[in-house]
Amino acid sequence: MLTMVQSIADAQRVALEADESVLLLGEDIGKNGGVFRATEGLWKQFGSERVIDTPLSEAGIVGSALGLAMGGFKPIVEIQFLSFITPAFEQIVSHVARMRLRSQGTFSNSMVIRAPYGGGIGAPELHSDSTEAYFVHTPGLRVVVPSSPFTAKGLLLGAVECPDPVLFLEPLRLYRTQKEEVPADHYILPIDRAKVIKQGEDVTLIGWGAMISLLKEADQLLLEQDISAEIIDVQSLSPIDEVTIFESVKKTGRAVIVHEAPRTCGVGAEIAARLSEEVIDSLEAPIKRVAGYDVPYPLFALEHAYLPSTDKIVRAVMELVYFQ
Amino acid sequence: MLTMVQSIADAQRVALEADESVLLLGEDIGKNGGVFRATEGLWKQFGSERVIDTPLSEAGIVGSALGLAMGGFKPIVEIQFLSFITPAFEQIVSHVARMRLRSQGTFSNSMVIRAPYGGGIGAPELHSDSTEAYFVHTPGLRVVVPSSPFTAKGLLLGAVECPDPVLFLEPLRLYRTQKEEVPADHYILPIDRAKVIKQGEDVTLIGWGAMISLLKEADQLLLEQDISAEIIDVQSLSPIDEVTIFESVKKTGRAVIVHEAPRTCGVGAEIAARLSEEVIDSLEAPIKRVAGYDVPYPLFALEHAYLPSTDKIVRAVMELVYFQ
Amino acid sequence: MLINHLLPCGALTDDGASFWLTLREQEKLDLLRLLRSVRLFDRRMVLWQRQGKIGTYAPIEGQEAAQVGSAYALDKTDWIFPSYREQGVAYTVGIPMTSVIQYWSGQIEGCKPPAGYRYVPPTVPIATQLPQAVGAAWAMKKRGETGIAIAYFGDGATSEGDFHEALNFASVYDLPVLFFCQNNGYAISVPFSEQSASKTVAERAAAYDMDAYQVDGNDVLAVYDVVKTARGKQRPVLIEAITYRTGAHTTADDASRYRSEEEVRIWLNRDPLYRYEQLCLSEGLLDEDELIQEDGQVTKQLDRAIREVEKYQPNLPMGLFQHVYHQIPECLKKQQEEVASYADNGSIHC
Amino acid sequence: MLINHLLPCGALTDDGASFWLTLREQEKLDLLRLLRSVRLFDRRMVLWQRQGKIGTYAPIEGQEAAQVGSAYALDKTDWIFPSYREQGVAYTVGIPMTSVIQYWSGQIEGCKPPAGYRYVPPTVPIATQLPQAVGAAWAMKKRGETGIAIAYFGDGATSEGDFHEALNFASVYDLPVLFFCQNNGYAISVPFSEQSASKTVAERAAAYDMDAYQVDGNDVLAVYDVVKTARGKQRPVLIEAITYRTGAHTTADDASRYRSEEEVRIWLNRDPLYRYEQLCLSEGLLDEDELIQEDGQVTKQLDRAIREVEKYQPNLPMGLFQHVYHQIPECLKKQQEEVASYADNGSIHC
Ligand SMILES: Cc1ncc(C[n+]2csc(CCOP(=O)(O)OP(=O)(O)O)c2C)c(N)n1
Ligand SMILES: Cc1ncc(C[n+]2csc(CCOP(=O)(O)OP(=O)(O)O)c2C)c(N)n1
Ligand SMILES: [Mg+2]
Ligand SMILES: [Mg+2]
Repeated sequence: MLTMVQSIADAQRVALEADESVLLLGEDIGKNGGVFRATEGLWKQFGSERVIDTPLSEAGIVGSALGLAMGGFKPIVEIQFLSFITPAFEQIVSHVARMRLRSQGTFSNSMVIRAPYGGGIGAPELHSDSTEAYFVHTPGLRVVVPSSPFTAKGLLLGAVECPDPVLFLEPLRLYRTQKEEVPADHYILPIDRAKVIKQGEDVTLIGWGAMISLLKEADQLLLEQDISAEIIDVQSLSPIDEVTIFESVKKTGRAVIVHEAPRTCGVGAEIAARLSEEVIDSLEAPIKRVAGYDVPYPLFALEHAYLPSTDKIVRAVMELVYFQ
Repeated sequence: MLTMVQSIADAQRVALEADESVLLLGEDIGKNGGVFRATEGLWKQFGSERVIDTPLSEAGIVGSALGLAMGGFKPIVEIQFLSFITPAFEQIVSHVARMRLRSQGTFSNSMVIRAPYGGGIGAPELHSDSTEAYFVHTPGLRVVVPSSPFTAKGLLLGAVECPDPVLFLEPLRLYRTQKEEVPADHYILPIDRAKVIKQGEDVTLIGWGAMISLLKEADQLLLEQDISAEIIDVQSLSPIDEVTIFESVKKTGRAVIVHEAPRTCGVGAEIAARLSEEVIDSLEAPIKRVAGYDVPYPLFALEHAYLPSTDKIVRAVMELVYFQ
Repeated sequence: MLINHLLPCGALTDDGASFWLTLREQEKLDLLRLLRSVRLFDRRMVLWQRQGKIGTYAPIEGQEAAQVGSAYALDKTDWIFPSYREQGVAYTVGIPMTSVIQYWSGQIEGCKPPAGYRYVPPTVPIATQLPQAVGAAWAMKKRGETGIAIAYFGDGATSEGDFHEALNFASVYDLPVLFFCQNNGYAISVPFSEQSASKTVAERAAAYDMDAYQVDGNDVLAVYDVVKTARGKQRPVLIEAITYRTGAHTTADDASRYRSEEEVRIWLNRDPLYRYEQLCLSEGLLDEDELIQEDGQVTKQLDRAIREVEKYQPNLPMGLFQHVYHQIPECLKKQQEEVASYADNGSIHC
Repeated sequence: MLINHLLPCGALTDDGASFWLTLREQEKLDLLRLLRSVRLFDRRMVLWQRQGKIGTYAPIEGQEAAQVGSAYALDKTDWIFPSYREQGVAYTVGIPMTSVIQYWSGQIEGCKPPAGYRYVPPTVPIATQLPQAVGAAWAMKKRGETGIAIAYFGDGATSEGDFHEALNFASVYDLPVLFFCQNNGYAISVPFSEQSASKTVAERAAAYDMDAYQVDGNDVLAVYDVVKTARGKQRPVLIEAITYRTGAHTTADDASRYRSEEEVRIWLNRDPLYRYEQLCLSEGLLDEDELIQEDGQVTKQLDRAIREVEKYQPNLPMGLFQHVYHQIPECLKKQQEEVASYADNGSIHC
């Protein structure tokens, strides 16, 4: 039984064992085992040539990771919190995402950039932001988000195996909340597939990461009202598995998309837009988003008011079910 | 009669004359008058204390502009091309967008960041990208795009007057293509309003910046088919004037949104999402986006295939009009 | 060359002795009281964090002299750009303790500086405050004000691009900005020797044709002296204060994972408070009883402050929406109403 | 201390004379032919741009020695990270002219290096190639390869954060990377004196405990010598080559707006090609007729190359979608089909 953060450490251990070209780079990931212990024990086991404590320099880390990838290594980079990826933004959007294309397939840009993200744990300022949409809007990258210890390991190993650069976002809130059976050896989950985690008839609830547990709770409340919800864990935010979402919404006729990031231009907007283009004639009600408000993520005393909640989800579903 | 780039220079001249606290900062904006001449003549007129050639250092420019704003100045920053804003991304999203909030109204973050953007002029790599969605997804910023010499001056002066930070995006393709009567003195256009630039009945065409001329051309082609299009120039991408868009689509029942940025998580997604939430019962057809593909902006030999075109717009409209 | 006025045992160096002569008694006593109060405050914060009264906290124990000594040299009109670890600076310049506690309790109201202050909210993303301080200094210079901007940052911050861009700007435009680095030897777990191949932070100033000082950061007199001198130059100066945090990086950190007890012991023997107390006691400025009495008063103030903060009522919906823009935009009003409706029906509470 | 082997008049310095003795005749001739061909090529590019055959172009006239001299010292297994202004480097290491012309014609195919080359596509965002070169050098070091990565950049690039982060990384991990700065005095219109308060780029190396050389960038022998030496160190080295572009920043730039004719004239008198030709002619390596004959051959090749490029047929829809991901994802296939449909009906053409 592992927590998510343990399963992530385990995935990296397995990757380091399986493939000599795998390297870990990041701030405090070595001796300290990562500020969340996501690399616990790896520095000891693999040494400082493969598990590398870097200077405090995100552009340096990601830029040199790209050079290492071009030189045949497979870097797994840890960004300490997603907000601190911004100093590396130029390296990521102008280079990491494009090196394969620019070199017409000659140079590898294969790497995994891991970052804990999301709110709800009373963390300091700029430690809770969800900025996945910046990267989903950046062609050439993949963006993947696990929602459980088991999927975390399989998806992370899938990301390591993938020849494309993958931004792997780890919901902070799930790091230690749940323990699960996680196979000790190497296994891979596809990083381009959404998953229907519960079948239902009346409405499709769409989310990822930490929102999945919220959706499950909301589903319990909805059941009490005789509303049958289907739940989709999007998992692969980019490229997105739209077909799974379309199929579900065609069946239920209603969709509520839930995410922590600010509503405007979030990934929810994209899903709603695709639904409104592709399955509009199946819709029996508007498409609803339950998302962060269009304000910077608040200091934690107010985060409960900012974040999606079961209340908000249930209210949104009710509005759709009783829509006419 | 001024071109857009002349009207932008003129707006900055007027702003420098009207308000002593206005300062210009950027690379090559002084002696050279800007690589596009958007600051032509201003260094001569106002001197190097107010029209400041900076080192090649976007984080330095934007970070110190924020300090200047906090200290009571009103910086207008030129980023040479929108793609080169990424080194300043952290300063913009973590600080410029938040300083008012973080200091609870104590320190000003009022500044204008100007950047030429967009494709279609055969420019080198990374000189044609449209990344407005990154900033629309960043609460605390305003994002404004003019579509003509006249609106450019009025909106830019509106942005200068605004106490909030404004990203002012200047469509490169329009810099010199059109001349227009532009009043010599100070005038302001509201930076939070979309504009219906042509009334119509059958479909609403929604765009901004360089897309507006394309929409007008497409409208001519549609007229030949007896299709009456309403055209909306969004202008203010963030915060967006949704009401004007809703009103129009309620009337026409059909919407096509056109932008150069990659489709996924572009601003078009947000507009479609809002329509699908708020006016779905008025819709007679799916919401269509004609946008850049989900690939990095190509080197210019292929940009004609990447960009929205009248062909693509007309095809999208036809699909909506004949949708059943 | 490390500037040192006061040795770990509490004896003055020659330079220290001359500097001591220039100080008024009030200054001497202020420094002592500030050092003691800051330590009390910091320890209380750690305690409150353990008790669940505040959130994750970044302790400063060991760095008090660097913070008090530098901040004591500042003027009220100076711009101060702290990182997240500058509670000693805040205390010294007169930021209310309630504000500092509020900040660490996740209450944005704690970020608001008192009227007239140019004390910027703590900066979390490393090194980003440096270019901003450059801009604030530029604004002062342009207005002909005599004052400076000071940016506080750590040794780890020197590896970020913003450090370089800020120092370059400051030197190109010759701006009155002090770059005050508390080199406490670690960026969380990474020692400075793995952060940088240059042995000191101070030597980096040469790359910008900038003046620099390296000072014993546990020596409040030397720090005060150096910052006062640097401040007077009205030019860019890089200051490296060699110090050590004897506690963890934050209350979420376990420092024993990356450094030895022995190393910590060495630094405990260089304690900034002890040495200055020894000096003051031996100079007969105060006796132990007086010190203990004053501690009692400060402790009372601290307890009042935390009770104040604990009364916090979340300001909803306005706390989320106010000050994001200068006026709340139309689109955001709908969201504001939504929050209001949840606050009203009681489903959002604190 | 500026390293100089060959004076503007074509006379060797003492150091130059010793270095000259170490060169094989083939090397001497190669350098001459490369310098001449690169100049011809560059001038042709400017002409073709004026004729509308290629897009905006960044000329290198004046910087040929810095590019040819440095690139000639490289091995085929070295990683090369050029900026957008390295046509002389490309030519010297053997990148086909067609590729270079294609790049400047907006054809992505021009970015593909020939098999076995580690010549990275030109980097447009300033200084971003530096951390990447660090990574590539790191990969070599980890594999025990003897080779280096070289990053080419300009004086303006030294103000970007990436410059600092890259140099810091390289020195912390002691990696075999050469940071080769062509200081041509300007970043577009901004002179180096306004870019930086430090007088030279080379002196910045000290901040990273790194070796540095400052070399006359118009002196092909000195540049060749320095890069060869630096390459042998298998450690990070910063090289500043002092040079000048006698043309505009790009074909879209008007350099007369920001610099004087007099200044240009001074640098025309320091022409890198002239001085090396003088040397070779005086050493009797070649006569004028031979040179002219060879020019004719190169010109023919160039004309063949441009004709080749002009035959370009856009590769649609694949040119847009291929290589964005290792396989085209499902969602993108719809978009690909859309492009195909337009290409088929002829509404997308070239
Ligand atoms: C850009 C950025 N990257 C990473 C972090 C996470 N982080 C917080 S403190 C810290 C170490 C800072 O070290 P130093 O600059 O020496 O300051 P100290 O904490 O020692 O005072 C790190 C890596 C951050 N806040 N910002
Ligand atoms: C990050 C970034 N900012 C701005 C630009 C626009 N730009 C292109 S070249 C240039 C000047 C570069 O100067 P330098 O580094 O000296 O190189 P040179 O052109 O002189 O070879 C600028 C500002 C850019 N390409 N990238
Ligand atoms: Mg430190
Ligand atoms: Mg230059």
